[in-house]
Amino acid sequence: MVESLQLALTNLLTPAILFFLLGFGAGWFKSDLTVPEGAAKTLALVLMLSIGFKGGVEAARAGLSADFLKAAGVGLTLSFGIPILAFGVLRLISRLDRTTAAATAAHYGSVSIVTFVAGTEFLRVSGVPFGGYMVAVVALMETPAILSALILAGGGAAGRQGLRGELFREVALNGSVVLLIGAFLVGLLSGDAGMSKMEVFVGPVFQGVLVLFLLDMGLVAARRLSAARSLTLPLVAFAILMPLASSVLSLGLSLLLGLSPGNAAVLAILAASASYIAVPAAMRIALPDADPGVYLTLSLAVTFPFNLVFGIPLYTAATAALFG
Amino acid sequence: MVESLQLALTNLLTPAILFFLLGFGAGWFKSDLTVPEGAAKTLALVLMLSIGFKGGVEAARAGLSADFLKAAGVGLTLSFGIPILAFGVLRLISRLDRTTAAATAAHYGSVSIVTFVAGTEFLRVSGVPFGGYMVAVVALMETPAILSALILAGGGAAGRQGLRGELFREVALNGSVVLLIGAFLVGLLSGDAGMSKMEVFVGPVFQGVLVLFLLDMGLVAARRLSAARSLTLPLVAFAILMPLASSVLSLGLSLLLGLSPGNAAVLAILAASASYIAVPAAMRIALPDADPGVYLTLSLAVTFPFNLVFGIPLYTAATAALFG
Amino acid sequence: MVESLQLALTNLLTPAILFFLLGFGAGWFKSDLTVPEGAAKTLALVLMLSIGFKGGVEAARAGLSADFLKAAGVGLTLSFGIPILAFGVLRLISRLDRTTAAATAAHYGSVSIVTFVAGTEFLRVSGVPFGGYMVAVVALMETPAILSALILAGGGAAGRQGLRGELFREVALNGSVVLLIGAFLVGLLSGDAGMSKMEVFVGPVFQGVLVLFLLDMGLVAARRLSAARSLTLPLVAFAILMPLASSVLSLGLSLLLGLSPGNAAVLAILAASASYIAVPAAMRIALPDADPGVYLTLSLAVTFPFNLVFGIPLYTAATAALFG
Amino acid sequence: MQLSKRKKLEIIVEAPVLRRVEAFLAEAGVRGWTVLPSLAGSGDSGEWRSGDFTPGQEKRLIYALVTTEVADRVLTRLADFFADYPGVAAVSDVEVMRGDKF
Amino acid sequence: MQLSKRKKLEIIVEAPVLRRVEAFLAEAGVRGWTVLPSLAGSGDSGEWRSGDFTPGQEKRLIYALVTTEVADRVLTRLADFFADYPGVAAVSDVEVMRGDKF
Amino acid sequence: MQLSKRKKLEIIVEAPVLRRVEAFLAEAGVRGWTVLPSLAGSGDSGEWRSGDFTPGQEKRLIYALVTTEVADRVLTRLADFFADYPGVAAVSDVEVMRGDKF
Ligand SMILES: Nc1ncnc2c1ncn2[C@@H]1O[C@H](COP(=O)(O)O)[C@@H](O)[C@H]1O
Ligand SMILES: Nc1ncnc2c1ncn2[C@@H]1O[C@H](COP(=O)(O)O)[C@@H](O)[C@H]1O
Ligand SMILES: Nc1ncnc2c1ncn2[C@@H]1O[C@H](COP(=O)(O)O)[C@@H](O)[C@H]1O
Ligand code: NA
Ligand code: NA
Ligand code: NA
Repeated sequence: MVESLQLALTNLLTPAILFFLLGFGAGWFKSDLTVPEGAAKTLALVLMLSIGFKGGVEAARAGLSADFLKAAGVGLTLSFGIPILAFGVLRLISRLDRTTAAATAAHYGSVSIVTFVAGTEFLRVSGVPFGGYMVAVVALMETPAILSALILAGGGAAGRQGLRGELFREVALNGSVVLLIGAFLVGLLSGDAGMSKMEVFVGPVFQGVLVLFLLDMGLVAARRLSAARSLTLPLVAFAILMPLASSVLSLGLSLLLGLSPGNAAVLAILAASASYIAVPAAMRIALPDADPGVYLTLSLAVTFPFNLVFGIPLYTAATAALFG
Repeated sequence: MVESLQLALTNLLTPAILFFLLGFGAGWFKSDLTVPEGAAKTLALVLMLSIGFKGGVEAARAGLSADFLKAAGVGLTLSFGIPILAFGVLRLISRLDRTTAAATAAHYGSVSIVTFVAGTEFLRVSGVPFGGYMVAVVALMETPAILSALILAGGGAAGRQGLRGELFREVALNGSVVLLIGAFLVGLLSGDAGMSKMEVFVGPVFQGVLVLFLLDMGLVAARRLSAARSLTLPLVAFAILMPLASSVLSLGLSLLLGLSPGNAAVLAILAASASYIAVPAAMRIALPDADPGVYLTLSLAVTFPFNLVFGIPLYTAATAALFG
Repeated sequence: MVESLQLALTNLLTPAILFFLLGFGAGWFKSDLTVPEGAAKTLALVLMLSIGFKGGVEAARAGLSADFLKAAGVGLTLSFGIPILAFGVLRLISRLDRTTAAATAAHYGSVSIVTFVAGTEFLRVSGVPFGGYMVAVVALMETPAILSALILAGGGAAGRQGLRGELFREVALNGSVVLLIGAFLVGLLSGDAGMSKMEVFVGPVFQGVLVLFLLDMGLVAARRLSAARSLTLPLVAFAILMPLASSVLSLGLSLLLGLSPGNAAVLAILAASASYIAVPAAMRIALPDADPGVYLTLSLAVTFPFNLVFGIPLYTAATAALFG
Repeated sequence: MQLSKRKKLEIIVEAPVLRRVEAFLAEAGVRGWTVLPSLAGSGDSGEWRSGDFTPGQEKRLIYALVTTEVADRVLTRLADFFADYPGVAAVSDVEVMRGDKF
Repeated sequence: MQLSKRKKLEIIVEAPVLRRVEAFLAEAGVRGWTVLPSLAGSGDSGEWRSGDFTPGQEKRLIYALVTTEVADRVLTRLADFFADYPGVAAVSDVEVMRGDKF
Repeated sequence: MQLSKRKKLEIIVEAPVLRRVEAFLAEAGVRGWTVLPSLAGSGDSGEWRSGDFTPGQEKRLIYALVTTEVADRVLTRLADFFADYPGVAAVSDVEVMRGDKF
């Protein structure tokens, strides 16, 4: 317990988290500090390329264990299932229309890559080992939630408007999924020889890129939050309690299937995280009537900071308690 | 003396300075070489994040000395005071209108972050120690000059137009000040543990970023200079003699207060430097009638190259002579 | 032979090549993965700055050998001569109009910097030494081909339209030539002292930048290829056989003049490579009637991938066979 | 110098549907157009600002010079489109050189 | 297909004052607008070019479709504004679909 | 509030020739203009899309408010230009404030 608290404090004093808080503060007080849009996109590319590649090299070293299939199964189940739960809760506690509730639910079924990065950094510092192949599980969890949401919303505009192709491409060929899986395969194929060329880039340079990206995320989250008009108390409560529920659900499934503690912790973090890149873009095509003021604000400006600062140490401690 | 000359030559043959000269040459001969705007802004962010963070970590190691308060006092005095001197000189020797003279004066009271970076690199190579907290002094010196200039100009358009809020935000929440101070605090809080994660990024990667940024500064300075229409001899003389005067002023104050030689050298370099990012942006809101063709050309295309190539070794040698 | 095959396979399993193939696949299947334009341009700047600088430092270490003059002579001859051969072949085998044929020919006389980078990486892995000054030969070979093409096209619109100045600037002060030569001189002047500051940036960071750039090249090449309307079988055959012919020509000249095997291999790779940055920009001014759908598709989407994946190991093996 | 009367279409839509609208233009017989980026905007569906992380909400302005008949065909097609998607369209009179290009 | 006559406003101002001008629009009752970036320009206050390091001088083009009355209100407000700040404004006739949107 | 009738020129050309066309404007007496970026386009010389690596094919839209005589001079000069280079130009009626600026 004391140890958990100490680790949580260590998490808080990491440059990455501190720069996120700096960005948040600067955004909240309307500083004109901004990261150019092209730069933010490029930083995201570097993050995905690096974590995919590192995961692939590690998977090449360790080989695929049976745990991979189990983790993939749990991940897919959660990505499909969480939106149904989230949709039910949202309809019950808020006055969101059906479409916006479905779109929001999709975000919580999918995952946040930066939360994954921060979470795995924290697990490493805490000395909790997990499989490099978990990167592939991240990619698997990105899109099923979108299908659940479409069913919940009773179909979308994309069909009527002949935009099915765009939607399919957005979902199946989504840039972040392709890059994550692709970089994973590159790492798998080029192995330690490849790593010898890339290790400075995906290691210490990556730390700097992460810090810059989190600074930007802080700015953006704060701006979104302070511009939010449609934020009600029930919605904010949802954005904090839903991740907790999802992580509990995930830990239960992991216990049931006998996953390793490290992989279970990663899955709990992924389950709790909400998408803010892949899913919103898909929603603009699939459900253009849904209100981005709701779903982006909740996932990006409430759930993401919560997970980053409090959630990650919490899910890790819970896993230790349950699996230890 | 011989040693100073040798150090000055070493300064000239640094990749950073050579790439600046390369950019300057390419810009002067109208090569189409350009650094994309978003990239230039991102490089500036990386520079400020890195120097702020490094300064904070060093300050955490060494603790705050009494010299910090003295240096801050000298810095604030100079930032408020230099514009008054500069304004007087400009009105005397040139035919600049009141508003343009005041805006130009503001630039010379404020500071240039890249000059600071190049200066401290030079001091390190020369073996002159100074306090990591000087980064905080840089941030303190950025904005007081703007207030002096507003008073000298007799108020600006911002008040009439209901733009006071924008101006305040531009000044007090200016992105570069916020990032510099924020990164300093991050470094202070995360200390050596944080440094262990960031050292490659803020060290060797920083060198590359600095080189790219100086290449761009060279391009931009040369383009500005060759497009300058409003450049008269008295103005050019001002842009070279004003930094000399400011550094002498700064050294005098430092001697008076008994600052350490290293900190006095840093202050002399800061006093001599002129702003070309924070202040011009504020002037577009506060004094839109002032002519950017004057103030940007002088600070960016005359004073900055002068300081980079000749000024820094000069101020360092002068400090050594006075304090040695 | 076995060794060559093994090296070719090593080439294929390099992260750089694998990321190129990943980009190509993502582009072919119309994934929305993209590298922001500003980022792509910045990556290109970093590549040129790094290889220029490294070449300069190596040249400072080794001194200029007589081989440099010979290599420069071969390079210039090829850049002037290859367009004439290419133009003849194109007019013979395709129905391209005179202007488009001339513009396409110019691309094959000039060189591709990324092919040079990948080629020299391959030579390093294969243990084949070559002169650092070959970077200067790259710069020499960039532009003569444009002059040949203008003569072949019987002059262009630039003269009629008073755009000769723009054309001259595009050719003589072309950003990539200036940066390459400039960075080479910086490396030459700052030598090992400069290298000690830059080595992480131009070394391991460079590897990451190269990987990102090749990912983007893959995306772009595939998009171009799948959008190509004007691609006929003879043109595709040209884009594959022309590099082979050029490399044979280059190897012949190198043998004749008694170049070192390493320099001969570099020249063969350069001869085979086709421009897709400097020359197309010049052609939009000089020969605006020429069809970019032809020249860019051939050089970028056919010749570049061919050289990257198959050509480089092939030319290296051929050099070894001839010079060994 | 000879000028011909044509129509100018300006259509603002969200980036993810840009290709779809470009397809409408091509089907309606538009022979040329240019797409401009945008940085911010406001409308019935709320405010947005590039850099505020509003993926999918960035707008594009499509600028096309066309004949009156083509303009009518495009607008008819767009009426359906705008029933579901945010955006606006406007048409105005212009004069162009080389009228046969349009 | 039914078109309504409206006015198009095109206002060019510097980036730092953009939010202020957007506030004018909102006050004057403009219900929607779009902001476009720009790369270079020239005017009474000199030439500028993005990338030439002219912080605060980049221009924004605000594009707004409005009714005649709203256009008048905006222009009246801008007359004051342009007394102090660089920039230009133009108004022209357009036809739009869904006239009730504006 | 007093408005004056002027002409609006919109000229689309490729980036490498932008400075040349800006020189035409200055020669023809245009006192101010603004250059906008573009992202994609289509025309007789084919389709292009920024990010698709089409160096030299990116287009710029030059926006200039001018008097009728100046518009005529610019268009006359451009007629020659467009014989060799891709691009389009259109002119339309606008009303501006501070008519003496143009
Ligand atoms: N009256 C208008 N004038 C210019 N642009 C508009 C106007 N109305 C809407 N827009 C643009 O179209 C987008 C979607 O509009 P809307 O359908 O009203 O939500 C807005 O975000 C603006 O960028
Ligand atoms: N006649 C014009 N047509 C188009 N844009 C203009 C015109 N005049 C000025 N501008 C733009 O408005 C900015 C400020 O103009 P000015 O207030 O005349 O200095 C210029 O830099 C241009 O971007
Ligand atoms: N009718 C048009 N409306 C708007 N832009 C056009 C039009 N025709 C051509 N363009 C633009 O001008 C460029 C060159 O056109 P073109 O000369 O027809 O090849 C195209 O790529 C478009 O960006
Ligand atoms: Na989730
Ligand atoms: Na100063
Ligand atoms: Na070649």
